[in-house]
Amino acid sequence: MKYVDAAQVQKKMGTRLLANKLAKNLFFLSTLFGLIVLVILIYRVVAQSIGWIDADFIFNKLSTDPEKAGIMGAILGTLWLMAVVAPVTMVLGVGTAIYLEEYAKKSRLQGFIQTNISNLAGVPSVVFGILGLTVFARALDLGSVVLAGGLTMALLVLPVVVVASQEAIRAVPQYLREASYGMGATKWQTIKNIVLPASLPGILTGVILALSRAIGETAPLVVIGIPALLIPLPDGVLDKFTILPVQVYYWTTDSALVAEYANLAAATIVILLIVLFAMNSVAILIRNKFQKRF
Amino acid sequence: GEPAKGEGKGGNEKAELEGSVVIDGSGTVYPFMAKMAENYMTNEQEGVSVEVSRAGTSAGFKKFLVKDGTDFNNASREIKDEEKTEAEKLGIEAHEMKVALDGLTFVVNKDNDWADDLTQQEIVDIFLAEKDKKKWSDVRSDFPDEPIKTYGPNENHGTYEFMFEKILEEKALPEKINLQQDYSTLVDLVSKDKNAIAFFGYGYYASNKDKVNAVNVDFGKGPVEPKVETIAEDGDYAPFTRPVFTYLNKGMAKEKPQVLDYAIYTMNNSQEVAKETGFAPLPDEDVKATVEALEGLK
Amino acid sequence: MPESGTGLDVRGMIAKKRKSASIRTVVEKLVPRILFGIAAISVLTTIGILLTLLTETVIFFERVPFLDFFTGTKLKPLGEEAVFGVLPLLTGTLLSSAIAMVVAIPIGLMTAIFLSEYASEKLRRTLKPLLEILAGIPTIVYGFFAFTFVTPLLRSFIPGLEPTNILSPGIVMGIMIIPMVASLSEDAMSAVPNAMREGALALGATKLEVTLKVVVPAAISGIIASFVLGISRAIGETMIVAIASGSSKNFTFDVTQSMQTMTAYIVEVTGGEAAAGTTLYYSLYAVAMTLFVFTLVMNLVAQYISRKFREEY
Amino acid sequence: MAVLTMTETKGKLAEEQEFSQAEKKIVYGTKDLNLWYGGDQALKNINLDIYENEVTAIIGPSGCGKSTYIKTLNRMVELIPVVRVSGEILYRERNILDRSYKVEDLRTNVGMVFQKPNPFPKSIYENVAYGPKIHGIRDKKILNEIVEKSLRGAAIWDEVKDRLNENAYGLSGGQQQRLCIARALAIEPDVILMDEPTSALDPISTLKVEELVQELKKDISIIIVTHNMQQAARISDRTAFFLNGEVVEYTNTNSIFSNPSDKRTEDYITGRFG
Amino acid sequence: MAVLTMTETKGKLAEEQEFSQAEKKIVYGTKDLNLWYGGDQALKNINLDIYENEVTAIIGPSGCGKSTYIKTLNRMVELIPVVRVSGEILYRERNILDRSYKVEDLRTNVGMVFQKPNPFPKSIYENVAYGPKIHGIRDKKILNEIVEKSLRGAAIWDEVKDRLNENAYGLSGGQQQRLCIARALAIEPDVILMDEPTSALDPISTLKVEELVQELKKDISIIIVTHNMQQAARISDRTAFFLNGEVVEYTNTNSIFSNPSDKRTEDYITGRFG
Ligand SMILES: Nc1ncnc2c1ncn2[C@@H]1O[C@H](COP(=O)(O)OP(=O)(O)OP(=O)(O)O)[C@@H](O)[C@H]1O
Ligand SMILES: Nc1ncnc2c1ncn2[C@@H]1O[C@H](COP(=O)(O)OP(=O)(O)OP(=O)(O)O)[C@@H](O)[C@H]1O
Ligand SMILES: [Mg+2]
Ligand SMILES: [Mg+2]
Repeated sequence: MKYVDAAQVQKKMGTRLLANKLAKNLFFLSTLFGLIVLVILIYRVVAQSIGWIDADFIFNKLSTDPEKAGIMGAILGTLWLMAVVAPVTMVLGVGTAIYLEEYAKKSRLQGFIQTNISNLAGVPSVVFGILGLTVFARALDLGSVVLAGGLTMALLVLPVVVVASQEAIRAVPQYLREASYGMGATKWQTIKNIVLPASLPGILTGVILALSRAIGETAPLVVIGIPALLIPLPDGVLDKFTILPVQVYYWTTDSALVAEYANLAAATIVILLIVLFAMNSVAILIRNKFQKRF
Repeated sequence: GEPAKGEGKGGNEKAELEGSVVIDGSGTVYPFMAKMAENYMTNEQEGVSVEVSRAGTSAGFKKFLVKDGTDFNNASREIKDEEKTEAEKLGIEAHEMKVALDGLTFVVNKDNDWADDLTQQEIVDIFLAEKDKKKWSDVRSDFPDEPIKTYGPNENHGTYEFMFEKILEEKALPEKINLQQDYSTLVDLVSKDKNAIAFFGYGYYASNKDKVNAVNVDFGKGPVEPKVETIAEDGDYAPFTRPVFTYLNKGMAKEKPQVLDYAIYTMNNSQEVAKETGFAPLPDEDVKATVEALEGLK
Repeated sequence: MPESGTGLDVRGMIAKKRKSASIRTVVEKLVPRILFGIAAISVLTTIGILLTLLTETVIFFERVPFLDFFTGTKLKPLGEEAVFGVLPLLTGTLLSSAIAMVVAIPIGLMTAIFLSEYASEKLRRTLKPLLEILAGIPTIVYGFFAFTFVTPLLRSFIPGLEPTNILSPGIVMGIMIIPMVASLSEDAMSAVPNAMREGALALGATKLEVTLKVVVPAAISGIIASFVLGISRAIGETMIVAIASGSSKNFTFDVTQSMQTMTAYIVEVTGGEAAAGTTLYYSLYAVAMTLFVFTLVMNLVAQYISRKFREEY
Repeated sequence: MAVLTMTETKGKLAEEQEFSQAEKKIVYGTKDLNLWYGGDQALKNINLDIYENEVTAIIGPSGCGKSTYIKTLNRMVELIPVVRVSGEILYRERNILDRSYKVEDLRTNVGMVFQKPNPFPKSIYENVAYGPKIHGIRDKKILNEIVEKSLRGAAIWDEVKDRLNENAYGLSGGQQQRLCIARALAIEPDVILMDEPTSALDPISTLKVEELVQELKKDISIIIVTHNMQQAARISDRTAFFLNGEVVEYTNTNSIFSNPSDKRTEDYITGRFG
Repeated sequence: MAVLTMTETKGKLAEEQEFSQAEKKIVYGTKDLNLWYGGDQALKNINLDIYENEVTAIIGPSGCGKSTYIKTLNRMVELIPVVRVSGEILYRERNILDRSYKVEDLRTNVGMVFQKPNPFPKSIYENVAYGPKIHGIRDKKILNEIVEKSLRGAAIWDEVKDRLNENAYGLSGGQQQRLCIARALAIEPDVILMDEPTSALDPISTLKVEELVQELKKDISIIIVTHNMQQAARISDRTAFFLNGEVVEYTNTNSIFSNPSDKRTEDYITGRFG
């Protein structure tokens, strides 16, 4: 006895294929939506910044005069901030990842730390700002300097590096470890000589992404009280500093006093986006280059 | 070397100073102080580095009231008792310097052709009324029958505190007033809304005269236009005038000649810079008295 | 042993080295401890956040009764009769997050489906990084985008819309979260073994049927987890709402109105005029604590869901 | 040398077919089929006819193109973007490689069972009902009947009838594989393709599936890929030996194992490589 | 030609073993070895002696415990956290399952070659130099000599000598596997364990590895797991047949294939299952 009626199936086929086609277009449009917004957003910012980005703008110090004002301070501040965030998150992130993946594997402790890291990733950045303000700026009496901001940001982006490093370490095939152990290598020798070199691209990708997150964050630094202002160019981690998004924030705020500040803010956004694109491209390049290696 | 004599504007023959002056505090005072600092570094003492930041009045006091804290704290309000107590505990003498005057200015849309002037009471009523209940026609019958939209800076700002404490006499603003963190937003909002009325410091109006109109206020003796001349402590706009300050750490002034020099420079140039940055200048005798007091610190 | 012409005796050399290799043993013991110390820092950070918030929150609740805070519909932090009710901030936060998710969930999920099921490998490789850019744009940029572009645009459809309101930042927040939802959902869907797709295709199913009836159900926990994480992100987002929703401490459910979120309140108060020691100052910590607990619960829920999902196949 | 063997094979095949052709209908005709993965050719000039109600086994060492070939029969290879195909595959006399041929139609008629059991993460019932449902059968009663019939057809009904609503992943590997067969049977296919269906199974499950295959061929045609020559010998009517993407030998199973005509076939069968 | 040589070797071996048992030294003695993965017992009461300078083959169907057993011989199983072991494994008369036995020492003496070639993602040179380096040999000249000698020993020197600094992943599968053997040889092991070393290789590479194994046994002992019975027959001196975690039969290779004493062995060898 036949239950499946071929004619019936045939009749329905047209509708089903049509539904599939329509859905495909809908899904595609959804994907486009985000991209269209991206284009509008960038177009608006770029249009507003036209005529304001030049060498002076990049190399000058801050000034109350919009014609003379430049963002060298914010650029240097951003670089100094990275100089703190990069090594600190790298050491903490990779160290934590190795511990979790290679030493504490499947233990209770691992579960606990892992949960903790996932939670930390979800803690709002303003709350990190409060931590930084209370612990680094006040309790450790660092003030609103690069080190305080950098340590705060390092903790903020730590989960990104930990998770990326864990993934990279996990992606190192077990057979490479076995091969190393099989030669009589100790655990640390195996990690140092085999696991870390092999997972380095993944780790670097994570670090770059973490850095680009750090230099785009405004809220925690505003909470810590990072001055965006008339200060000497920073030349060390104990100097006061500002970074690009904070500069954007204050310039926009002050545009009620001096209308041209809004254009400066747009110009700063463009520079910031260029930096972020560059960093993301590097991350993507690394990822693509080393993706299929084993 | 010998600390410079506060000769004022043209002290060319002064000894060269170096070192730094660190200033933090109110965002309201920031434009004034930033301009001042820039002028000082270009025209007066190239060797001195003046840092101006804007953590906010209170956050600024937190940096001021610590050992080796900031040299100056800008404030859009007077120092509070809690802060005085803290200062005493630390042995910090906070020397109050009134640097300029700010006039609370009420602004309306360019297309608003009815509310050229309002009485003080009308303004208070407008801002205390529950939204949706108040229409322009409720204020005066010849005004249009349109709802009033009220805007203002949020509790974060000294301006709000001044409005709330001094003008509304601590009667709570209705919840539905639209408060903003940024002045630029306020300007933008009023410039786009025919029925809007907002308040902020005179400087923000002065910079945006092309976008919004100011309301002349009648304090009982006829409408007064808010402008640099009327926003004096004894001027016609006085009820809506408030001083803005910077607090000097006396200990620092004694220790670091450049700090005192900068303080004196600030006072001597305050009138000019105030006008440039949207504040009203202090009367001459106030400037003089403050400068004298500062000279006494040497 | 293999005798080579060169007379190498590797085993002998190794044996000799091994005897003197006590440093190696020490290193081997030391390394895990050092690494444990490093791993502990993340835990310390959490403890640090908790302690920081808790000490000041306790003082706040000595002044403002716990119940008044959580049931109060009025937040008037200044003056003699200051009232601290967190509900206005809570509604602001929940409404903006809800709006964000109304945008992010359908678009994010459909994007994920497109990328994972329909797009060619090449197209996916171009689109995904582009979307990631969307996620990487500083939120402050989105804030101004919401205020200067989206709000005016919306006002041309919704005349009653306040110039600052919770709707527009909500939508923009949603746009910002799309890549997150899309990427996590896509991960979950890509984790569904191809064998299952093949199984369904081999029965004559169309791609849509495979997606909706096999892939999405199989990846549902991962997808839901991505939603929850998106919500948590929306709750914690600061600059967009700080800029585009105004600072009115309105207790309302009308999304066309200006309101404040918990995060925006924190930024406002830390940069503001509140002197240390005032109740207003402590309220900052109470609000931050509330926010922290909120996002913590969300994250735990997300983790619970996605852990369940891992056990499925 | 090789060419000679080829010709020989062809000759033999030709003879045989002369009389079987008349009674047995061809389900699938493959003509000059070539397939490339990017630049690598995985199938070379395949010519192969599959007969109705037979079990056709495809054997050959790893990587010789067995899976590729049967995945071409239901156009599953298309899922791999780099694939290019030339030649013709006639299914019931229509060229399925033709653009206008709807794959969904094809796959409704041609079921497939994979190397690793791949039930959906749904209940046993839903697994079997999936096919009928997507094809528009909604009637609960009919569905129930289809499920039962298919599970019986796959010789697993008795083992699962009391737990139809449990998740399919609770079944053993062998049961899962038979469930997958049931799932394929539910839409009453004309052909079932099987890619090493027993390679992940224990001996007893293997036996069950083998018996099932014997049973099924009464109604449908079955093409089975296997690496296990004994299995091919046990269950198939006809066997094709693939090597490096080519069909080295294709004839009835008995003769290929007792008397391979190609040296390479012999080498493979006697375990010289693979 | 090749077949002839093979058979010759075999005949000789069989004779030899009859009386050589007495003088051949035992490298590994396994006594009552049991192993559990969590609750599942994977090895049951294994008793097996491995002799010096012999190739010992371990055969059996998938999942019977072959890999588990040889991974126990260098304690690699320990990497799996749920593993529990009882019994004794004596290597050169010392019980390696003893807590005090340093696993690094053991693995320095006992090399391992895996099913899938697993060179490190480093240069060919670095791959071979890895072992000596971790054991503290830093002298560049000595390292060079070791690398050359080991690559020669693994019969791959001529193919790679001009590209020692290229990444090992550029080699073909068969070359990679020989590189892995070279890597194991570099620390001059006493025993080499091989887990299906040719299952991922083509016939020619397989042949090369097989020849290499024959060569190596002059100096060291080799234990090789294979699923290919012909391979076991070709290259091993002694064969153990595992089934469900037990040793069903263990004797010299000739007799196990020509005259299996257990019915299950026979079934397996003749392809009745597996
Ligand atoms: N997705 C793919 N992309 C590129 N090449 C492929 C792909 N799949 C298979 N191949 C190549 O095509 C050839 C035939 O592969 P196929 O899987 O058909 O072999 P098989 O006979 O089924 O082998 P096995 O017994 O290992 O399953 C091999 O050389 C393989 O490397
Ligand atoms: N990591 C593990 N955890 C749990 N069980 C395992 C693990 N590894 C192997 N087993 C189980 O132990 C038994 C023996 O496995 P083993 O890998 O030793 O078999 P094998 O003979 O090498 O098979 P194959 O020929 O497939 O490699 C199997 O039942 C297997 O499922
Ligand atoms: Mg295959
Ligand atoms: Mg194995």
